[in-house]
Amino acid sequence: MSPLHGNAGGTALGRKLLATTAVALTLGLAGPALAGGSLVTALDMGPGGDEDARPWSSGAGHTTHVKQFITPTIFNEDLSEIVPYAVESWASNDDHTVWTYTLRDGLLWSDGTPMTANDWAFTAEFMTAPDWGGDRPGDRNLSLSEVAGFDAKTAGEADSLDGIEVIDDRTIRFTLSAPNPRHFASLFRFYILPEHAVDFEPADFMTTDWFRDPSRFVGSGPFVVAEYAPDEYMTLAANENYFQGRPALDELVIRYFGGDQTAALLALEADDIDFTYVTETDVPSLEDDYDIFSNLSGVVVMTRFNYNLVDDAFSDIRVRQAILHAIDRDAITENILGGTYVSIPCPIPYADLWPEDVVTYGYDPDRAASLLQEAGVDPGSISMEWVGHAGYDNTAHNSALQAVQAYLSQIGINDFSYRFVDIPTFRASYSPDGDWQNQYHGFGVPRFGNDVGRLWSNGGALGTGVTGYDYDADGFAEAVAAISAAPTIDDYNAALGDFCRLHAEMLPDLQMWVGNRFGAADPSIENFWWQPAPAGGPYQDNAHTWAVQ
Amino acid sequence: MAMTEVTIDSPAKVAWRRFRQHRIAMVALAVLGVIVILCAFAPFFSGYDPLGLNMAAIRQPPSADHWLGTDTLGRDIWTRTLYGGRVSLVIGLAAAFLSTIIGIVLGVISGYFGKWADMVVMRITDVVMAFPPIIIMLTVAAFTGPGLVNVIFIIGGLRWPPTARLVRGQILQLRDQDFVTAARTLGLTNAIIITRHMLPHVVAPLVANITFAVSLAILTEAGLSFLGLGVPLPTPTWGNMMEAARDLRIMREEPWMWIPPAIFTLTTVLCINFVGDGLRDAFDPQQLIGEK
Amino acid sequence: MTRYIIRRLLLAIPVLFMVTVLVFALIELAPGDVVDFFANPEVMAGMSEADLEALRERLGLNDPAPVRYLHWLGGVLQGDFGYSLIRSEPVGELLLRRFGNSMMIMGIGLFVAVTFGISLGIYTALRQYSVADFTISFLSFVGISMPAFIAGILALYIFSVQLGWFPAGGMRSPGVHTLGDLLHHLILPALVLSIIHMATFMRYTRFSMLDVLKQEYVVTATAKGMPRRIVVMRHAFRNGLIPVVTMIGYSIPELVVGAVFLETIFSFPGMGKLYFDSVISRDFPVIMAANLVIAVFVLAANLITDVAYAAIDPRIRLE
Amino acid sequence: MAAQLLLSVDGLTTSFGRGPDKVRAVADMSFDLAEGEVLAIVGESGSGKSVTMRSIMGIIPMPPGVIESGTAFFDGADLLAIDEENLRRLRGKDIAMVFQDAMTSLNPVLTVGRQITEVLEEHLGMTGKAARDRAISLLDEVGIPDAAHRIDEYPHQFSGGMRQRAMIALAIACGPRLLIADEPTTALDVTIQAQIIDLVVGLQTSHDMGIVWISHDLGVVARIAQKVIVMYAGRVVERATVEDLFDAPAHPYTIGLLASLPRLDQEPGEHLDSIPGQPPNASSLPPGCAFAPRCPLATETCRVEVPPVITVGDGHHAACHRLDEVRRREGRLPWT
Repeated sequence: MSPLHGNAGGTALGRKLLATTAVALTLGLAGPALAGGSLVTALDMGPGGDEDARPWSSGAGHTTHVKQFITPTIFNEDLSEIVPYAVESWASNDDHTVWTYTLRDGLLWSDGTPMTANDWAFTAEFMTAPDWGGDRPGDRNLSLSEVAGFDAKTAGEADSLDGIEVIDDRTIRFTLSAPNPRHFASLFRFYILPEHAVDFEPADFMTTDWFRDPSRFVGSGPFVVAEYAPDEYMTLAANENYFQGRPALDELVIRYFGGDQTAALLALEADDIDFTYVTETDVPSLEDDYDIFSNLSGVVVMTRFNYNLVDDAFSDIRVRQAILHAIDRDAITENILGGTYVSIPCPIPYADLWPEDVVTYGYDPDRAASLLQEAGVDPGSISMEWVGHAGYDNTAHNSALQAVQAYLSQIGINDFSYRFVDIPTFRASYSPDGDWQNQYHGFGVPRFGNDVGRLWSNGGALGTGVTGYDYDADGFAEAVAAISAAPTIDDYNAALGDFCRLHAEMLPDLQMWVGNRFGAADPSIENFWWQPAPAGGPYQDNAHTWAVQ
Repeated sequence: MAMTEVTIDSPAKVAWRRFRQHRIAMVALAVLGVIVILCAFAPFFSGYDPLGLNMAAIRQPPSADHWLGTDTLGRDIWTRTLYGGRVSLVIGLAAAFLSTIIGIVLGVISGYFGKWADMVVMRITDVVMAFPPIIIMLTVAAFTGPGLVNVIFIIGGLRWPPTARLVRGQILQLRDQDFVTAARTLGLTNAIIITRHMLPHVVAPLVANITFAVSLAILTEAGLSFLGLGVPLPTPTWGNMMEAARDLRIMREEPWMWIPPAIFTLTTVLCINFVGDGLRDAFDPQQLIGEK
Repeated sequence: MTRYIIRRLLLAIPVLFMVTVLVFALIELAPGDVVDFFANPEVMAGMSEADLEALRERLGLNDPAPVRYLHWLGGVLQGDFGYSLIRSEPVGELLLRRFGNSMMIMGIGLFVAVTFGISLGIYTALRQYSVADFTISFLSFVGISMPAFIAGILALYIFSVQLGWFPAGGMRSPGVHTLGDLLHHLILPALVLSIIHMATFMRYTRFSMLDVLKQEYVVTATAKGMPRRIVVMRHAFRNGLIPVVTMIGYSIPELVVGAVFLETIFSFPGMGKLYFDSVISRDFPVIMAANLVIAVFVLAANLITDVAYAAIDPRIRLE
Repeated sequence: MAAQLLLSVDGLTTSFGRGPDKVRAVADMSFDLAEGEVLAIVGESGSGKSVTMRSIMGIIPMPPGVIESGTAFFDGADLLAIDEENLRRLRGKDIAMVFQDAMTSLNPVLTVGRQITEVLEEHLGMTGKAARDRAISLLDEVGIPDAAHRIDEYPHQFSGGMRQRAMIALAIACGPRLLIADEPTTALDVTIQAQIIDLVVGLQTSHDMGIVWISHDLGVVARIAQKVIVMYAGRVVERATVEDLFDAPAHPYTIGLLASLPRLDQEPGEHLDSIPGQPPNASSLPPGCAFAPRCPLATETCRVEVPPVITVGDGHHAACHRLDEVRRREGRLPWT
């Protein structure tokens, strides 16, 4: 685990803070790990969490899912790479279209039944049933859309997936519809379900209470469901048959707070719970009493203003450059965002990937004014109306936006307003016919994973396929294609660098800053590990080693 | 044998004379006056720009040059509280006034005229009461967008049921009493009967109602910003300044950011209440007759 | 009287029907739909517009509004409220549980608010403009001058974090199912709730008592040598009940509407939070069902209040 | 044959408010009442007659009301001094009061029966059926038809006369020894007024009650009272037996009152004298005799000195400097 490798650069304070967390961790109190005991946490609190989810559906809440089910591969501890988990090894043919995976030996389900490749195949068939009831197919698409026959199966034209073949109890072969040099990197959310215990139909996926009913639930992760009190908590009991050994804890309780971070923080300080996600502004006052966890490698939250490029006011690049020059992003990240954010030149949040010659736009109001003059645009005529969703309606982002407002009014752009709305309104504020308002939002981009395309799409972040860009400059589509097809990690990083340079020059949207997300844990917990993984992970948090004194 | 000169004072004059004897109400009126003046003429009482960014003075506790300290953007809290008062007082009083007027009109219609009028008005009240405000505010917000006038109409337009039911309850009680029948026999028009004879009796609960309507309006405005409807930042209001306390760090380590607007809101509501107390006594019909 | 009640009950049916139509219209008018909620930028990975369209189709959201409404209505008439689209739980069960929680906390809160509010209202009315009157009024107003959310945070910070007397939010300690533990969780939120509502009842009672204490029949009661307690309660207070009953009637629906901000900060799974979450996620089966129940409570509360008027004051005739 | 003394009031002074706007409603009021005797207190409204008896009953609102001085002995106890609890036990039991307008003096939301039975329960410890039957018989006694049903009706369902009768039934419920009637018939028309007066007279003899009848109607006083007190601006101006008062009124104000009474033996259209001016404003009483501004015989001393109480005959007193002048003019005064 290389603590500082690939960490976001930027301001000294940002770096210092990240360094301290690393140090606090490596020390780790030496006391013997006592077996037994119960740990109460708010594991699924925060933007990456989803308190009511079940695997394969909500696109979040993976910290809890991975406690119940194991996946073929998984992010490592600091999310710098995807490593084997349920599988022992894998091999692919030379054009990366056929992948063969071998499960570890002796894997058991929580009820003692052996886990075999058949369970894996069963899960694949189950999730691609045409009438599969899941509400958010994100994870399913991530895990299975590349498999040959996926479209036919999901459309109901075929009754089984061509691309899946069980060789023997521990071996399974995937045939892809297109080459993917890192297919193993698409399986980190493939929660394998027990074929012998799943007693509900794919259509009832969202309505069954199988995932919460201790009498029917069978899992493979370190814990199993022991009690579920909707909207209150879920109690997980140790799984004797977990392949990495019985967890030290007897019980892991995940308490729900309806998504309110202040409520969870109060519970932490009242010692009712031992861990929760905390907002960046709370970190300074928590540092001395709690262990602060934050992302060490793939820094998480990238925040940006999306332009509506159809609106001709922004079509001239000089206007966009002027706006960026007018805002002192370093002052904002340093003072207002409490030093846990750093400003970024392009939508790649990893400083080590920024090329030396990337164009940066430092704070230079005079330059901004002259650019506007050059473009013949009267600053007073520019109207910027930003819409953000309520996830960012907190002190930090509100203050940062008001600071941007103040800076822009200094160069004459006074017509600037912003408001936070609920997610459907936020999404409805984007309409394909182009009259949408500009958006202020952030999202986590995992360093790896096939949705790198999202890096440059906007339009309410509709993901691949739909871009708000009517920006016809060439070079973007090719740059993204190069990223996903990069065979080795160095090619991958280089491709990201090129994309970053191109983006900084074209400025299709206004990159603001990237910040970290934080968790605070009671020092009494041993071997505890938490990462604000982009969209919740999952990652190796070695939950079986967690222990309370 | 001089005849003692006896002049009959108009009710308003009598009321004002009796109101003046009401120490607490006079003090409350004075304090309210001070608050209104402070907010209305804020520029005279503070040199700072309520919206200006001041990187050098971020999150400063109260000091000589910033009496009440500064907020997360280095803006002076004393200034923002005054400017915020402008918005909050306008919203509070206007929304309260609007909801009270609607409430009185509908309450009187259903209480006095009864039968069909009562049935229709009360069923409308039922329907409005059956909607938690959030769903109406959300939909209206989508069409009207944020802004002071919209906020006033939304808060005012949703808070009238209690007033209506209150006025109706009182009117029902008064409608069949002798003095009302007597007034009818004198051929007085319904309008006069209602305004001159019945409404004074309703002043007491109405005053309580207005006091709440004002404080509720001031606080609801803050809640609306959560739906993207409230007065948009950076314009300060007492409501959105108090909301800063949602951030635990501000709540416990930087209280000077949210306590001043809370104190102003509390004082305003208290003053309105005691002025209302004084008004109620001053205009109390019983009191006038009682002076045998 | 019974004829009046029956007529009111019959009238309730069209009103309830209208409420459901209006709620449905409001949800339709609100921008975006439940599928948009799923497309939350935070968790957008791997979903395409085609997936969203497929989901919209499966949930029947592409059918014209009247068809969807009648489909929902048909279900309700057979007692099937459908499934919450967000929480993958039958709406009936979900509402039953959340209503129960709200009834518990709001019930205790309102009960304390009513009893203390009324008794303090009478107490301050009997001592108008005394020091007691001023201090009690001042304290009661502190309650309504602060957003509920901030009051909740302060209460939690002082009594749970600093003093540790109460658990920090939640309804139960995980795994513990005793009444004592439940009550231990209820006290603080219910107390904050009652403080916020107490001012209302106190002011209305005080105002109407001040009105009534001047009446001749109160003098008569004293002249009859009745003890002060009976003079105040049976003669004065009973005549001042109308505004007080109106306010109590108005707060009955709050039993089921819940208090969204308090429930949020106390992470108490009540109706307020559920309704709020359902509205911002356009989870229309839950919104429709919740509004129906709230409407029933409102109609019942208003009917009870009107009947109470006639019971309290014989001069009021229900026609 | 001095009858047993029931009530003896001496030097009663009651005022309202404090400081500059203090109002002296009753000043230095003294009188006695024997058992079985009817004393009438007469005066224009605002003369303090009602405040006098309410002070004795202890039912004036304090503050703003204040009993500055005086004693009121009843059964050997000074009503103005005993503690509230003992005074309360007397009220409604030994001393009862009837008010002017039963419409506002009866509790609108309680049945008439309940308002009677609560007194019986409180003072006589009667409960349930016994109290109800007693209440029905009381309503019968005061002449309310079909009492068994009317007992469960509310005051607004009674006519003016019936309400007044109910009020009286309420007062005599516990057989009081002193009944204070505060203008009980003023709100009624003449025919009902006569019935109520006969009722009260009948009850007085059957229950052997002492009655203090407050009124501004000299006609009523003539029919019912044995002794009369005339009050003006909070003070007693004349005290006499009813015969002496009507035959030989001593005080100019009494003469003025009598002169303004229409008499049966007068020709229609004959001019009636009336007292010029208005009753004084209690908060700004002139020094000396309060009646001076309106008194045709007023002199400088009247305007400066408060007239002493002078005995004019047996049990006949008047407070006036000009009594000789009145006698000289044989009661005919130049009112115009």
